[in-house]
Amino acid sequence: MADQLPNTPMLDELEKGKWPSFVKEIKTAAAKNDMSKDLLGILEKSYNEKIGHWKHGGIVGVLGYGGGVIGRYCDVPEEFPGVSHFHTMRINMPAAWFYTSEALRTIADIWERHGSGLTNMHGSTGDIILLGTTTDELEPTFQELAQAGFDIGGSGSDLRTPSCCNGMARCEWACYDTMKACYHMTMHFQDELHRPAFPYKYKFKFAGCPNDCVASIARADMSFIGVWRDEIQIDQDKVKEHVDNGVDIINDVILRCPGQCMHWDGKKLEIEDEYCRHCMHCINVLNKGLKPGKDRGCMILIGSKAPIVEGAQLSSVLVPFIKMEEPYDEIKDLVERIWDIWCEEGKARERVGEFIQRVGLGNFLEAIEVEPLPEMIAHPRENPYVFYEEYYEEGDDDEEEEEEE
Amino acid sequence: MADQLPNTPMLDELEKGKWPSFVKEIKTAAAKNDMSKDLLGILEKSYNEKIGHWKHGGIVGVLGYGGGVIGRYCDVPEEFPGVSHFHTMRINMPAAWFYTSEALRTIADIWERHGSGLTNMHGSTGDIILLGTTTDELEPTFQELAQAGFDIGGSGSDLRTPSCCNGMARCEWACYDTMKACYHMTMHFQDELHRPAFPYKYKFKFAGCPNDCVASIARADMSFIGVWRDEIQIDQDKVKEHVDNGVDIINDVILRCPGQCMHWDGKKLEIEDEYCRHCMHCINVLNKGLKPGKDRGCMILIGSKAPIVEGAQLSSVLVPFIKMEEPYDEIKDLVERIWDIWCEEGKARERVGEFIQRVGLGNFLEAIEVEPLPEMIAHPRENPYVFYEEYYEEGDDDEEEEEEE
Amino acid sequence: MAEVKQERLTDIGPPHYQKYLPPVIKENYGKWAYHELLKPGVYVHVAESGDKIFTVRAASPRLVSIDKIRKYADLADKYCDGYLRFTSRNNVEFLLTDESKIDPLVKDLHELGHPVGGLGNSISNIVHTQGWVHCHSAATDASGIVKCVMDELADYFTSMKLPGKLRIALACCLNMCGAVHCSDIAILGIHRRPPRVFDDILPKQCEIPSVVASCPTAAIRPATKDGKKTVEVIEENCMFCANCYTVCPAMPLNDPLNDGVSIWVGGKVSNARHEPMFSKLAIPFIPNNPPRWPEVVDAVKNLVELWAKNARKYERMGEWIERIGWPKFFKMAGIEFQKEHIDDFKFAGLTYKRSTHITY
Amino acid sequence: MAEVKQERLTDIGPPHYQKYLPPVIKENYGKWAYHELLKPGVYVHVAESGDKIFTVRAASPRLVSIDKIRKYADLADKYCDGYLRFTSRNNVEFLLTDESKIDPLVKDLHELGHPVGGLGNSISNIVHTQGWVHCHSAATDASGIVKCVMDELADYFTSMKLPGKLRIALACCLNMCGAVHCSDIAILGIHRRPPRVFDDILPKQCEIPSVVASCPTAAIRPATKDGKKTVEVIEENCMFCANCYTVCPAMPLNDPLNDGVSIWVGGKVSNARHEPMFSKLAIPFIPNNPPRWPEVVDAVKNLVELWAKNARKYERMGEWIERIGWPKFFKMAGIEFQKEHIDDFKFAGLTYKRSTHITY
Ligand code: SRM
Ligand code: SRM
Ligand code: SRM
Ligand code: SRM
Ligand code: SF4
Ligand code: SF4
Ligand code: SF4
Ligand code: SF4
Ligand code: SF4
Ligand code: SF4
Ligand code: SF4
Ligand code: SF4
Repeated sequence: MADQLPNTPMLDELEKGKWPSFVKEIKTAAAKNDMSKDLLGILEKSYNEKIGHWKHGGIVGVLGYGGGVIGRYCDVPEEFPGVSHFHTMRINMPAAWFYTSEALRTIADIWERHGSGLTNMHGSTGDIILLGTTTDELEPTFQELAQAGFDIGGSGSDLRTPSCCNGMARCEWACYDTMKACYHMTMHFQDELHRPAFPYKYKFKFAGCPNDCVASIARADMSFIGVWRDEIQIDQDKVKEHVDNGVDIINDVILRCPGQCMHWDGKKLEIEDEYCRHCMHCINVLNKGLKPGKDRGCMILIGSKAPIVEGAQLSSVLVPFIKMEEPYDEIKDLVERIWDIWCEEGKARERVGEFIQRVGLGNFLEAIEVEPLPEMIAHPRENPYVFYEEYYEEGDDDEEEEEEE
Repeated sequence: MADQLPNTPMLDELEKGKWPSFVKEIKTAAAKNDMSKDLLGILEKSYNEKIGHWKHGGIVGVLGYGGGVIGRYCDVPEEFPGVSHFHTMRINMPAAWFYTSEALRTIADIWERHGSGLTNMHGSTGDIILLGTTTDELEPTFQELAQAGFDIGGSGSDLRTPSCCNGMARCEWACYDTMKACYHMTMHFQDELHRPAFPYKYKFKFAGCPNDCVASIARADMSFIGVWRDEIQIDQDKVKEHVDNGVDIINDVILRCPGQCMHWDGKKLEIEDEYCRHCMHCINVLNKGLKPGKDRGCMILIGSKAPIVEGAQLSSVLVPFIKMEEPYDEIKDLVERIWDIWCEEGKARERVGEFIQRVGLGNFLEAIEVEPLPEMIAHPRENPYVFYEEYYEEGDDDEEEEEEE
Repeated sequence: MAEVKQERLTDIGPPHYQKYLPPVIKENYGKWAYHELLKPGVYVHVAESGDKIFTVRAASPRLVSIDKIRKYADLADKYCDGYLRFTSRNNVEFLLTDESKIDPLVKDLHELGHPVGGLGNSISNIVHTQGWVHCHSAATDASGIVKCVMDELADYFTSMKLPGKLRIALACCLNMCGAVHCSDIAILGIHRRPPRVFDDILPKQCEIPSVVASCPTAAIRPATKDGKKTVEVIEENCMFCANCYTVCPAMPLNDPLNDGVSIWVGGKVSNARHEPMFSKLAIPFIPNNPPRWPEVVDAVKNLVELWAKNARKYERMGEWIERIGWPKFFKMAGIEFQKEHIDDFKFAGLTYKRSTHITY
Repeated sequence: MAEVKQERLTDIGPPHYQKYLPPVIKENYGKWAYHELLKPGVYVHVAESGDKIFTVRAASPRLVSIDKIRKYADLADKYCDGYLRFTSRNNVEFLLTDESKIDPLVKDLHELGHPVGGLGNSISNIVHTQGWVHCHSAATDASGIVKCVMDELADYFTSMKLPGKLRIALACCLNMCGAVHCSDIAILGIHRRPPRVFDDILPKQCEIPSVVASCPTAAIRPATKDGKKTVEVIEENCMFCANCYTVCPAMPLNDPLNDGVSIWVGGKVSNARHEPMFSKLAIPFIPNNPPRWPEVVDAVKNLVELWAKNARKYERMGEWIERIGWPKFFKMAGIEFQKEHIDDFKFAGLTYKRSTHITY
């Protein structure tokens, strides 16, 4: 295939240094693959000209799916024909990115046959990103992957590939089974994932505790964060051990507790759990002595997203606590009620968080039939502009309230 | 004059109880004055009907002034002719509400002759409120007061009566002379105070330190709050004395310091002044041991107001520190630059705080020729939506920046 | 009536700021060393020179007759060479140099019916507004509620047993004259019925474009009725701010059946410890119940006592709630959380709880 | 190319979540007792049963060739029965049960050029995006800057000497793929020139009403040029968000002279201690300077070291700055404060300093 690599004095500078080099990776692939060779060339051109050379537009994909492929074309196809088409495929990763060597080799082999030989392990949403191929190769790649047990992930206005932290697989703090929940919800909503029918994208992320190792609160339309609602489990001896081993419990734990609810008398740790903010800090630091409580479940938060267009949002509390048990019916119902109203009244390219801000959280809750709770807000309103929907009319019997239209 | 007081079973209930009764006050006045008698009657009516009986509208005032009188008429003049006109006059109080018995009697005597005999000592802006008279009495009242050394205060779209805490008169924490500054600025801007020419009202309030005993940060378009910029003065012996007398210095002082910059080793108090937030708390609690620093002046903040229409605002930092020295030229200049741009570009009924929010603090600062400073903000922007005003054009010599129109 | 003979004076401004100061203040102006709270309502300021000024602070209903003013003057003459002042919260302060006169003055004040207190960690006077006594816009009375609440809380004025200062304010409508929006407890009159439109007088008294523009929610639009130009109100878009009424007297919102009172908590003004904060909605609505508004009094008292019992020392209402969190506050206060509590105005998105920091 | 013979499969979803788990995990699933950081990049989780799993975490450039993937697979076979995973920040984790194999694995990884680390109080991998490698929207390259920054900061990856975790992220345009908006340090590609309008292709490729509607600042209006319907951009109203370009390929913003990088600080995601926070603007603009972006590298390094030197234990970047205040931060970092730092978007009013809580 590829004979000789292009001259890339700029990119060669990025082979130096302590960190593994993506340029070396491209060169490795380029040695065997013309697409990658032209990628190297076009990237060097970008480095020289300080501008990218990609164009979007044109819907490409596989039969029956509306998402999962990002179409890309370069704007200098004469110069770099190998990347005149250079689409990426998003492949739904296994939960929490666990693999066997065999699984990885299977993917590598398929991609060697059908694409550039380059990947992202993984994309920011979590997918396996197969980086660069032509329109013709999409369907064959898909079917080979499917036979090997892999399916395509989300893109466009659909449910995006859900992701989760490794939770119970390895972490002692997981308050629910993130991997199971993530897998289960992904399977249940396959149609929504593959066939875009929403006003805009919708993301699920599952984190086992408030440390939030998948950044769900910052980048998921629905963030499932594990939490407990009883007392933090304390093993006083082990706490003491931490202290004896040098933990500065006053300065590094007690004074950093946002609930201001911890007390240490030199021997015993006391926690006023009713004021605990479930921040995880004390558990993180005194990890042998403390554990989340026994009554565990998850908090569901809604609406986070990047800044386009109304400004970035973090997710906000929707369900303060819910048990996470198969078949998750209550959650599925809730999700569907949310999608119903958002699909009906959301504007095109309006994420659910923006939708809620536009219609008001109170009205949104009414529409999805969820009771308003003080846990959902940082604080009650500061302005006195309340929309009362009914008022008394003179002559009302017993001054009953009158529905206004 | 008044023969017999009306029957007021509702109001009579408000003569009971531990707190001094305003109803007794009205009755006292009503015993000698028909206006007050009818006020009693109309108020009883309101108590029965749960609704007020006042109307606004119609500009009333004294010759040459545009403000200082609030015109009021009742909506049942047949029933209560004594209050068919019932205007209030706002009289500019002496700085920090200091009086002599003689001054008070002078006011009382004038008001006995010309009005209802009822007052508010004082109104929420700080004025002496002479509560209720007719249009005809306005000018004579004004001139008698003027001969006695009093003038009318603000109302409408003018500079409102400035107010101040008692500062250096009695308080050891005053970082500048609030009463002098308040008086001086009031005198300097007499024209703006008496002749409304602004888009809306404009309030000055002067507080000697961040305790802000005139609530300037909540209700002044321009809040002048005293502050120091060097080290808090510490008398270690007196601090020790406080502790010996029972102050829990760790819990009640150190742990409540928002700068987290205080340290107590059981004997000596140390303050990292470079991180002090000038909150006053430690000085308040250890008032014999600590004092504001020696390099004193004031911080000027801008824009606070009640909620109508864009929501309430607190004032925000405009000048982090300025020495307060007669003749306050720098400040007067600043005030005028602000008024110029606000009068030119502010909308009707748009307070300066709303104006700043609308045009953007950065643009406002440019217009009034004040450098942007990090002290003016709680934090830098979180969104990436920056309006750059210029860009390079291809072919620019040396890639110089191009002014865009 | 007396005739004004002299030359007409204008723009003379207020009296000079030192005109009414007692000599001990003039001499020690700006040279005070420290102060001490001697007992409820009484404090002393000690100057660097060693001079002292004693202050006795007494309650006032603010709405006072000239008779009462003369009585204040008499007391000032009797005990302090005629020197007195009012505070920024409308209390009266007598300025003494002779310590031995404190107790007799306090006694006289008590006889006059004016409690002495409001200092230190206490509840001071309620800053308030006009209400039915003078304002056209009022959704409730001001002085009446203040009287009833302070009758109940007077003991917290005359003692210093609270965790910190507690500032109550009342405003009779959303214009919020006073610092109601930044009070530990705020009592706020609110309308709940959209403005009526007096079509006959409106065209005469108001400019239709300004009326339409005055509405922040675009609930008002021009209309023609019986051939006359007027406006109409889209009622479900109205949130009762009354801005239209301020601009146009022909659109009153006052309504006996729907007006009432809301209660707000957790605001503060001082910069001590926590930055200044706005008050937040606690109780959306309590109907007007004159003459003694018992439900309002109970609600305020409940809040005061809850805070007094649970706050740490120097924790203002808002600081306490911030520590324990709003869910706990609503639970402890026995207040039902409703849709109305959730902000839906301009900055609403920033009031949602965007973290897991909740309590159970 | 291989031919697909089997029945066409769709909607099979990802592999079952337990399919690739090592036996020790299956057996102790949900029954872990605690973990310990053994050394940089190596940690052990101990199950209630006493079983242990050792994890070795290695850096990755994320953009990897299939050759490299096969090498990972080889190492996994050699040291851990073929079991490995990737992390949410794109590092590779090898899952061992035999403690004695840790050091040989680390050695092999070093030979492969992959530092081991990123655990505990360290700098982990930079979450990043496509840049000039694949995205049409990029204002800068992604992988290139990441490489240069991590070359410089690698020692903070392979050690655990920082006050707390430090998370860096990079996004090549305002779409901010990744959690750039909540990172301790965020590197963000920005455009600074309004979109050009390709009038010839626009009418064919884009719906004019959607293009007009896409602009949050109403900077785009319909226009007719040479008789053809197109749009025009009111340049002074543009803040370069590129939303129009996302909606319409005929309006590119990419521009070699005006594109570049901005630096943001103080965001976090975890709920530990402080609630999650957005990153805030530190350095508004640094021009693109490939291949090694020295100014960006210096700026990031300066910020890391400033924080490392001054923060208290466990204080993330944003927590540290919140304690010392932004004025001090700007001073210590030697960054000039400019108009650009002041928010002027929707919630701008809430970012003004509304208290006296400043430092001098
Ligand atoms: C492997 C991984 C989860 C996964 O399923 O992939 C993971 C694993 C662990 N995290 Fe995490 N975190 C992982 C991403 C995150 C993220 C998300 C991110 O960085 O984008 C966060 C939020 C970061 C933020 O706030 O911006 C995160 C915030 C934490 C925290 C809270 C740190 C803090 O003080 O703010 C802890 C607690 C701690 O460090 O003690 C934690 C603790 C842990 C523990 C100790 C949990 C455990 O017992 O297994 C794990 C190893 C500790 C470590 O790395 O020091 N993990 N952790 C992720 C590794 C990413 C990497 O390669 O570096
Ligand atoms: C008399 C007084 C209340 C009192 O009982 O003390 C008062 C009374 C009125 N205020 Fe006020 N305001 C009074 C202090 C305030 C304050 C407090 C202050 O100045 O420190 C505020 C809040 C701070 C501020 O300026 O924002 C205040 C915020 C308002 C507003 C809302 C302004 C806003 O921008 O949100 C209005 C509405 C308006 O301006 O149209 C208003 C309007 C009114 C009017 C003029 C209503 C009207 O439209 O005619 C009231 C006349 C009542 C009457 O019958 O006399 N009043 N008003 C206070 C003035 C007395 C004095 O001069 O000393
Ligand atoms: C007389 C007065 C100023 C005036 O010129 O009129 C005044 C006088 C004093 N204030 Fe004040 N404050 C006065 C209104 C205020 C206000 C404004 C208000 O209430 O509307 C505030 C802001 C309240 C708020 O945050 O909502 C105020 C917040 C303070 C604070 C901070 C309290 C806190 O912890 O938040 C202190 C410090 C302290 O109490 O140690 C203070 C301290 C003081 C000192 C100790 C200052 C001194 O040495 O003279 C004075 C007496 C203490 C006391 O009352 O306990 N003063 N003080 C005002 C009396 C009003 C009244 O009758 O009750
Ligand atoms: C590939 C990936 C970046 C990467 O290098 O990892 C990516 C790439 C693109 N993103 Fe993204 N986003 C990727 C994760 C994200 C994330 C992170 C996440 O999902 O956790 C975010 C922030 C979270 C969020 O959803 O808000 C993100 C926020 C955006 C946005 C802004 C959305 C917003 O509401 O603000 C856009 C713009 C849009 O949707 O039109 C966008 C649009 C795009 C497009 C499709 C640009 C376009 O208009 O065509 C990019 C295609 C690039 C390419 O050439 O392949 N991408 N994008 C990530 C997906 C890989 C995967 O499936 O695993
Ligand atoms: S989010 Fe919590 S449960 Fe999940 S890996 Fe991180 S620390 Fe463990
Ligand atoms: S989890 Fe956080 S809030 Fe709860 S006790 Fe521990 S440190 Fe405090
Ligand atoms: S604001 Fe400060 S200087 Fe003025 S009276 Fe209050 S404590 Fe004293
Ligand atoms: S004034 Fe406030 S911030 Fe400064 S040292 Fe004292 S308590 Fe701390
Ligand atoms: S608060 Fe409203 S009703 Fe009360 S005095 Fe002010 S404007 Fe009038
Ligand atoms: S009360 Fe306010 S919201 Fe209602 S119509 Fe009038 S201006 Fe509009
Ligand atoms: S951040 Fe922007 S340029 Fe980078 S991959 Fe995402 S959409 Fe493309
Ligand atoms: S870049 Fe954004 S602001 Fe500029 S024209 Fe396009 S959509 Fe409007």
